[in-house]
Amino acid sequence: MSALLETVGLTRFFGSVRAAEDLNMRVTEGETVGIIGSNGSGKTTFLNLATGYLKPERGRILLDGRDTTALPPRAITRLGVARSFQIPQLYLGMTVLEATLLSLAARAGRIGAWAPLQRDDRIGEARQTLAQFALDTHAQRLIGELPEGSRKLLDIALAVALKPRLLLMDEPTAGVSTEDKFEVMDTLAAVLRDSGITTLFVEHDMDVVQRYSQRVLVFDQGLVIADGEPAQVLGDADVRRAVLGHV
Amino acid sequence: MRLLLVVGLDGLAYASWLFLVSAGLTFTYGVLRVLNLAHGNLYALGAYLGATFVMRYAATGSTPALTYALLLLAAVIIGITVGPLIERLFLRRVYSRDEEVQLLLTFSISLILEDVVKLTWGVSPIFAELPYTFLGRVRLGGINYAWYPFLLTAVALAVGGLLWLVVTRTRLGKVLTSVITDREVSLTLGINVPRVYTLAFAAGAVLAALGGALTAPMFSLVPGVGAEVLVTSFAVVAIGGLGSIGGAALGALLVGLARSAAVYFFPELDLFAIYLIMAAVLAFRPQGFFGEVEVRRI
Amino acid sequence: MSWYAKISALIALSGFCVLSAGTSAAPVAGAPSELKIGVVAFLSGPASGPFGIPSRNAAEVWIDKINREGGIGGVKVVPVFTDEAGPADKVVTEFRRLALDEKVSAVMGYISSANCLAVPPVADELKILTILSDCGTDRVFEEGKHAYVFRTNSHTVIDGVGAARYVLTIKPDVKTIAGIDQDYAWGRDSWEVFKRSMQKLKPDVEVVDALWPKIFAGEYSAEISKLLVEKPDVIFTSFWGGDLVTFSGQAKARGLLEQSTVVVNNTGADLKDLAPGMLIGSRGPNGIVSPDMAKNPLRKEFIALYKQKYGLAANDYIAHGAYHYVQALQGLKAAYEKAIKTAGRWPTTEEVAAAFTHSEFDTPSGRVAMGIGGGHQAIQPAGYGIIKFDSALGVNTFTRIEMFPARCVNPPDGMKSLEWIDKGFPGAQC
Amino acid sequence: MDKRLRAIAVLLVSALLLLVGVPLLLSGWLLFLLTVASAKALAVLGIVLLLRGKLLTFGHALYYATGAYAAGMAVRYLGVHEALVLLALALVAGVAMGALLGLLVARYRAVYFALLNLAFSMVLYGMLLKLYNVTGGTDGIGIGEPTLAGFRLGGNALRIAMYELSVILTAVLVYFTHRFFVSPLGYTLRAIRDNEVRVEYMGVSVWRAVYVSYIIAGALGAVSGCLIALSVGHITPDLAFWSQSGEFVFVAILGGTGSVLAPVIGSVLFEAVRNYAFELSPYTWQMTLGIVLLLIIFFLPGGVWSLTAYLPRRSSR
Repeated sequence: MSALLETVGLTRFFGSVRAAEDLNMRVTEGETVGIIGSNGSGKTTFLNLATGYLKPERGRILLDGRDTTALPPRAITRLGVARSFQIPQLYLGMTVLEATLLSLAARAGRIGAWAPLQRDDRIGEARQTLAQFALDTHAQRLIGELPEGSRKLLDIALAVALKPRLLLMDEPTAGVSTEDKFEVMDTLAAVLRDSGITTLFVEHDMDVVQRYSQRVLVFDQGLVIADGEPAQVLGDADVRRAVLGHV
Repeated sequence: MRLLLVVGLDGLAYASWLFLVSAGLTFTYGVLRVLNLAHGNLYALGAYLGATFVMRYAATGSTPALTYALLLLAAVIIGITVGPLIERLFLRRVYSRDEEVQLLLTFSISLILEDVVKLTWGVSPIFAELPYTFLGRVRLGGINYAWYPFLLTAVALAVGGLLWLVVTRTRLGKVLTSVITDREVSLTLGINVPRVYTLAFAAGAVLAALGGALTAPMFSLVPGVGAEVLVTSFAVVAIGGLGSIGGAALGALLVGLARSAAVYFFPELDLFAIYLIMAAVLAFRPQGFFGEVEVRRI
Repeated sequence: MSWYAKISALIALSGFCVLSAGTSAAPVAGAPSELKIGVVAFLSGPASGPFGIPSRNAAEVWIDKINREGGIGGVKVVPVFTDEAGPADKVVTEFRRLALDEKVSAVMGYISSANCLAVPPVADELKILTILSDCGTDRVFEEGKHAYVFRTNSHTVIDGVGAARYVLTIKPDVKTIAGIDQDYAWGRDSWEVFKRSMQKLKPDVEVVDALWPKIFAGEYSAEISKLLVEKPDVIFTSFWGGDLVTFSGQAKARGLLEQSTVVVNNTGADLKDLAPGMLIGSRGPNGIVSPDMAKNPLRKEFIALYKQKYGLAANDYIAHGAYHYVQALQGLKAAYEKAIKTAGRWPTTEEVAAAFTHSEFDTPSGRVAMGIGGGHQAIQPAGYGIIKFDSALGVNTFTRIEMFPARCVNPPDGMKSLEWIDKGFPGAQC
Repeated sequence: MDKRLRAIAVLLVSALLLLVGVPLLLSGWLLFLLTVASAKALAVLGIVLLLRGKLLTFGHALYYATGAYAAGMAVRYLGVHEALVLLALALVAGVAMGALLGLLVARYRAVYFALLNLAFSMVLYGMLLKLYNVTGGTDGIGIGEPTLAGFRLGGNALRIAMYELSVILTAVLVYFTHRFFVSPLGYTLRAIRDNEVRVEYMGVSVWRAVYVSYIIAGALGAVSGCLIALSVGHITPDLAFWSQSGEFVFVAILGGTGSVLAPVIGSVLFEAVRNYAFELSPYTWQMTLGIVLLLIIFFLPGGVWSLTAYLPRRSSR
């Protein structure tokens, strides 16, 4: 099966800090891949490289075999790669609905200056999307007034609204309380399964990765030190040491 | 050859002036990240007060040598009174608000100061040339130069050097740098950030007023000098990169030389020299020569 | 000078009380209770110091005098002072306010050439008698006809032609000339007239340079260096206000005045701030006190009144703008009185305009004739002199004063100024 | 349904009032005041539009003057006197200028954006002074009495016509701007205000959004300038001077950025106050502006418009 996302010899340093070195990995259509690693192991940097926010010093990024290394985030997004953020990147001055509508308009490539954003059909779809994330009750609220957990979900919802082929999530459960964690992930998993979106998510929480990913990549100081079945990978002592810093 | 010398000298003289009037603007921005649109008015205040001192003093007929001290005094007085007043009373309240609000605030202050000057000193030109004429002239490249502009060159070098020393060599400098690089962290380190801000703004004000005071003996003062100076010094600072003293120096030098060259070779371009350079620089290097671009952490 | 500001602001408010004093003769039939006129001058901005404020004050003392002597045709004159500062749209709005809201019978003033070009069309539209009082541009009547508009001071051509003729009397052997003028209309016009006049009057004169610093630039060291290098015999400038003061200061300090003769075509700055040795004209026979002027009773009276209200330096010098505004008032008064005589009752605006056309009247600057522009444009002699420090008075004054008769420095009626110059001043009577 | 009917009724009545009532009731100069105010409101609208994206410009007079001089040049060199043609030319000039400068300016934000525009407007100001033989320098250009849709009107008739023209044009462009605000691009501009990174991650070009918005704002400024040129009848470089830009910013903040109608209200308020207050004491005019601006910043951030929140309003907005 051909790779949806593939990186070849991806390398990026911040001064002396190694964020990625000779990083080779591939994600195939329909997979749900988790990336785990301690802080500073290069997880987020990898997402930034993959989406064109940062440029690698060496190596290439291939999307469906097409080289996207030189492209800016918006071009890569248009090619069907959406992304959510560790710290939600939202429009605090807008209502939840407006933000979602904007994502939909963007997906359709309809950023015009005349036809109104709030079209009935679009509103319908927006409400559906929000409903999937149990955010529909918040539709008319200002994003600035949302609780942290809902912001996190909305951040992902806005990405999903783009109907991407590949969704990259940066610590979807960061900032979510341990008890809600699995609830949130269940909601997500459901949505992603229904919409059949290939998913790559970064996590530092082993249980989450164990439970929601079919495959796990372990990052350590910019290197992939393990790649495989969650159960077997996460069982490995070296991995636990790398991720947790102890056995 | 001789022509080049003359062009160079005029350029240098003008550059020194440019640096003096723009150093304050870039310094304040460097620390507070607020562009002070009232900069030009602080300049005007310094100029008018300096001129008043000089003229009062000249009337007594005692040695002109002291007038230079008076100019400095005027600058300091304006800087340490008006500066902190603006920062404590107004700016302080809007640090948390959007950048455009901060701009609007300094804009409204500049409007007010504009009339304060007009009401205090009237509208007729004021000219305190004593410190200028007292230094007499020197013959360079076959023509007469007044010494005064080269005094400005010396002052400019002194000011630049002083700022550099303070920032790089002193404890205060370390404090400043830490406040600039990360406000929150500095707070946790127990640095009294609000005080640093007031100090920095006052320092910027003193520099602005000094630029004005030292200008008073060269140009006559008329209402509205402030606005002119603001635009000019912004151009200089933008070329060098907002917040960078070295940048201001480089910008001043470029503009100064360009303008004097224009006067000699394309008199019709005199007016635009400064803007042409700014447009050219920014087109290729948006953040100016020494300006740094901020990347959002995500 | 802040008391200038305070006083005039105060007077702007309490104008009525100041003026109500006055014994009025019996008004003619159909006369209004008062004659309201708008008086427009720069009360703020760079032009207010050298021009606006003195003009405004002069108008005020003179209206005061007119009212003391029974007003115009027995009717008290009530001025409405307004600020000329601001872009053209504000000035025009202001004119409309005076005409339509304040319902003034006439408007006088305007120092900026731009405003003197912007206002006339509106004046004609609203049929308001308008007297341009100080601006210089010769375009007003050479490029258009304006039934309701008059200018009681001569246009800037006399300043340029006068400068050229004066330079040749002082320095007949001049070989090279250069110009340094503010980069805007007044500067360009002034230089053009002077340059062409010189080239006509002394064809072998060579123009070595024309410098165009930005208006209000203040910084002229580069320009002065260049002039020092080029060493022209004569340097012409039309600087005024702060720029003139700065230039004269820097030029003096760097010995430019020792090397070249500098001639200024206007006295738009306080005389005490200007360097002795400069040739200077005062836009007509105004600030400069020439012998025949000293005899003029109106001038004596004006200086006395002005001195009494606002004080003066020992040389009794008053800025030219002030004289121009008094001229406007004298012209208006004369026109009204003439019209009243012919009509035998209070005249209509049209009748006043008719009386104004080609009229002549006495002013502190001598007799003024509405000689050209179809009788709408005044002609005056050009007065030039050299600034000299008078140790007796302890202030600057003038020496070697020359008056060039009106017919010598003005084109004949109907001929465009530059055309007249290029043709070699046909009909000039010097 | 009847709500729509009511809306239409309100619209008609207010239109009638503005276009017929006002000219009949108001004195000539108040009418002129309103003409100027509604014309300038368009330039202010441009500033408000940009502020949606947190883009503050201190050089919008650049476009104001561009429009005015486009008309002026056409009158002077092409002998065009038809108001509608002149307006069209001004619009084109404004768009062209915006499209050109936007290439550089649209990359900048905050301070740089504000002062780059200021610098450019000062360059235009300088050029208008310098190119004396082309632009008439500070003497400016006389526009003369324009024809309107081919009709040659004079005196009072022309004044009223000019009033109607600028009121109608302002109304139309205010409506267009409203459409812009509720369009995806309008929302994108608001999004840019909050988070440019996310906008890019929606697959939308931030630069393009800013660029287009900048051009629209420029066009508004140019039309405004042309209307002023037509109704005042004379244009000078002062139209491009920084204080003019400052005035626009002031009016924008005075009126508030909350609604497309705010600039109109702000503009009328400003012209009215200026023409009386200014005469009272020209010396403290700028100080008055400054103090008012301070008060607004600290006590009425939403501008005068935000006071409408206190008005009794019907459930429908």
